Amino acid sequence: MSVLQALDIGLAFLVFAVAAWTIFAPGAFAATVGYVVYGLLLSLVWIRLFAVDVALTEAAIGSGVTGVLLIGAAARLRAAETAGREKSLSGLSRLLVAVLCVLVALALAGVVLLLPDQGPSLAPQSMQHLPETGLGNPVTAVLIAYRAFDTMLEKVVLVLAVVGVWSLAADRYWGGAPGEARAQRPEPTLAFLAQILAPLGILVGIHVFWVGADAPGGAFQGGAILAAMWIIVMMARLTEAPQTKAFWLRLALVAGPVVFLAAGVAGAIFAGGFFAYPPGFAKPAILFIEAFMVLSIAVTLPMLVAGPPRREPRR
Amino acid sequence: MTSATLAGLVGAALVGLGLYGLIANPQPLRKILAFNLMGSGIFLVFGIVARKGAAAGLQADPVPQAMVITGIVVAFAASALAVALVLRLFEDTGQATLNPDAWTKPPDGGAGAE
Amino acid sequence: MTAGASAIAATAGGSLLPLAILLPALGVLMSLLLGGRRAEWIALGLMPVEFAVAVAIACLVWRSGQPLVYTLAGYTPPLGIALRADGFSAVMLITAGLIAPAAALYARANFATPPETEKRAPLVFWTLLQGIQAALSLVFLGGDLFNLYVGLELLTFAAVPLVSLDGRPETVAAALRYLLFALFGSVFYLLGVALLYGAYGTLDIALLAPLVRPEPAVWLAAGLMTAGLLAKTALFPLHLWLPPAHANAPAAASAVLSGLVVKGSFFLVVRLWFDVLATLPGVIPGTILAALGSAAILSGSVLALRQARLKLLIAYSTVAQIGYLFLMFPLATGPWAADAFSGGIMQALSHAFAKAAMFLSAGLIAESLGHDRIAGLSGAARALPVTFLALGLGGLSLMGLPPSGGFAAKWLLMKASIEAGQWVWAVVMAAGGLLAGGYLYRVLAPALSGESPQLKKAPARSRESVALALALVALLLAFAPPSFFTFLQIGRPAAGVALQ
Amino acid sequence: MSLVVDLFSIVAIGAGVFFFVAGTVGLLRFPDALSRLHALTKADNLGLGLVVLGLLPRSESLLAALKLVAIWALVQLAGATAAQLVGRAVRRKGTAA
Repeated sequence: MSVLQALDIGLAFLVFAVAAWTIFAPGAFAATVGYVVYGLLLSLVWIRLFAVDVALTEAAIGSGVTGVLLIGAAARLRAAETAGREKSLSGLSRLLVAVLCVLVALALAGVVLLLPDQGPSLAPQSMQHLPETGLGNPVTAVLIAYRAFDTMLEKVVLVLAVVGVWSLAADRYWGGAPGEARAQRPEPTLAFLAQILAPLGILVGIHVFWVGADAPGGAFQGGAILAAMWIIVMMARLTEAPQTKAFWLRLALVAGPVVFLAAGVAGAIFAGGFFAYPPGFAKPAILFIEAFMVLSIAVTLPMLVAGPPRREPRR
Repeated sequence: MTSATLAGLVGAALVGLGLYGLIANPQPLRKILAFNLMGSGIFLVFGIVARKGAAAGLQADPVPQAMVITGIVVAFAASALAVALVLRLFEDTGQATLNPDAWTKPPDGGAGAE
Repeated sequence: MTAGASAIAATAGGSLLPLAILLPALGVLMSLLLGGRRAEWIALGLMPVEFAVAVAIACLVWRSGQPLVYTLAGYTPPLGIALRADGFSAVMLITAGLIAPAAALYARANFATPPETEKRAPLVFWTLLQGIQAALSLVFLGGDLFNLYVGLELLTFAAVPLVSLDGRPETVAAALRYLLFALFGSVFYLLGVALLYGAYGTLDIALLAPLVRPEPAVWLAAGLMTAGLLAKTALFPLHLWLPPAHANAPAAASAVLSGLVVKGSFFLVVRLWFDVLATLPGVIPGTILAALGSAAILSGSVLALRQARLKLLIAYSTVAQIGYLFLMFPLATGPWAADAFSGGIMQALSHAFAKAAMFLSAGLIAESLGHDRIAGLSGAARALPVTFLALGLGGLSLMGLPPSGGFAAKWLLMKASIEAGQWVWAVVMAAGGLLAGGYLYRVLAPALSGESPQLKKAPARSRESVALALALVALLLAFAPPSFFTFLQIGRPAAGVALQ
Repeated sequence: MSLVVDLFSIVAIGAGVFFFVAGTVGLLRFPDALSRLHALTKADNLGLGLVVLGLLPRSESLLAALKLVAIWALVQLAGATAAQLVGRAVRRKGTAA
């Protein structure tokens, strides 16, 4: 057994152990913290699978932003854990559920072991058409060219999620701002961190987006890093969340999907098909669309974390 | 055993664990955690499918990778909506429970909104 | 199988297919951006255009006798994504294109925005209604299993917040439970997608169909995807989320949720077993589905009989009527297959219109009386004759009495099951019809007798006619000509043949 | 020359790992939050610092080396902030559990 294999097995056990902790930990808060650790370990697994783009996304969104969201919720729900007695399942049904879950996992493991070592693949086709897109990173090409339709609609999913979260506001708060007001005296430590980190993070985010055309990275990952910076600045209460009725906010939320959709329709007019790029202009067109997607992701994720409006709108 | 197969087995185990948490854990927040865990197990299955599709000079098939990226973003959006619902429930009732008694109270109409 | 080159090459007029999805998607984005009353105007303005697109798609399918195909971004599958419209898709598109505007016209009274402001419920309603339209178009037209996953997620995100629109805690809890079931369904579906890609390296339905072999990965994928879709369709025993969710939503939203949204995931179950997995031996899985369907028919009807509130009764009747949809699966092999298929689709259509009509009527009843307690409905039909007519005509279709679409559906299914020698489904259907008669009698009998009650406010004629029109469509389906059933078979040469 | 570099890397990374292990043991075994915090910051500071130091001569380019140093600096910043916040929370609660 090589050292790398030993490390792989160690990592596998660690991931499994932390995952089991998030399911079985006695307190919800502890379980949530476990989940964040789990997400970071998982990005290491993704690196071992040679999927660096996914590793970046998992670290930034799967663990990072989701972690902030869930820890925030767990902290606010701490009171509920002691207040409400939950009806839990009886011992027998727990056992039945456990048996079912073990069966599903075993069946899945069996199928995974049966998969051939060299499976079917679209890698050759992805590489064959890569020059048409002018990109160097095939994952970005799949997201923004070959399967552009998926990606555009997934942006619409994010917009619907924002509408859904906002819909949970009380009527009188509609149009107001979510989250807490800007503090007179922000928490000094967090403010210090935010002031140093945010400029750096913005640079890193734009960098990750920019290199995504040719190297691991891209609009999702870059946008998520920018989003994280805004979240930190809001957490430090250096600034407050914008009013949800603000036109600039709405514009930033929908800019990505609208530009993507418009480019898709333009493709039907100028390039012979919906979401097709004119030959020779593919790369500038893709970067143009991606720039707006970065903006929308950077605004959407913090808005989803911030939750529904909680203050009355100002005139 | 290759690291890809190992990751696949971890994925299978995560799906099992997540499914258990989703069904057996009564607290909504824990169900959301379990859903995320199960989701990431499924993404790992995509991951080994991608890794086993290494070809044309690529270490992994880019198509499943792109699907995972899409999936991670959708899973986050789903968590955000679920968390917003749980918090709203908690603010209104002081509890965050899916106990059916909470909504089968005698009706007051159901005349629609407004 | 006609898969291969012809199934993935774009056809003339195919560019209508992305339009059917992109128009409502653009409506969602613009409604949020411009806000206020403009959301309503955008929704109402786009609906006729979207309906025209649906009709145009149906005409093209009809004229060519072949499915309409479009490949997006100029990349053919497996690398690119294809959209496909067969007879079934076209019919479902038109159904959605009729019911969504009906719900919208009805909802204008509930979700009006005063000038110069923006209100929460109207903006959310008009935006998400268009979200549901976009999602359903994608579900009906998608030719790629992962693209369909995105469609399912769109549908979930558009549907769940409608349930909790009025913000009472029980509606929030119902929405949360709905979301958790839907997410469970999504991840199971997605896991199946991963396994199919791992086995065959493509997710395009037309390319996948001839490759599929009965092997472990495929069986597991089929089981997981079906279970996930059943959770979203609310087939027994995964139906627990549906009654509180559909009963607590505003009436216009309930009509869309019960009439259309559950049909989206049902549509994908049909796609899965009739198109993707057509080469698998489908008798045992089909029998399991039909057995669950039977359990749904009986348990849903019995529970509907015991409800105290009209909207809950109608919601439980949805649980029962969903059961009928699954009786077509064990009958998919043999000379009766075409009848079974037609019957199943007819049930989906007639239930969509009938249930939408009933929820809209129930909403009018609740607004007029100030409550929807069944015990307090005595004499109400005298005060609200048109509303109760719509409710009753919708109920006719649920019971399966002639002349109604529900009768046509149940008659075709019954004929197929008797020809196939599978009597048990016919018995279940007969029992379900009787039970449906029972729960409708509970509502209609007291409403038709006794003193006419004082109305809090009289319902608007226009809103009553919307409900009545939907109920009439459910009736008119009974007179569907044979060519309609031929149309449903377009794009489906495999059904009945490949299953041998 | 390469032997010296290898030796340097091994010693530095080994020392780094030692501090990580010590920090982790402290985290698990120390009785109260503040002393656990104390143990943990040693792992952050010295452990990661020594690992980075050991990796520096092995980096392929100056840019890669700078990235390594930047990672260390960022972890310093994040770790210090987190320790501050945890410490303050402990003091506010009054209990050092």
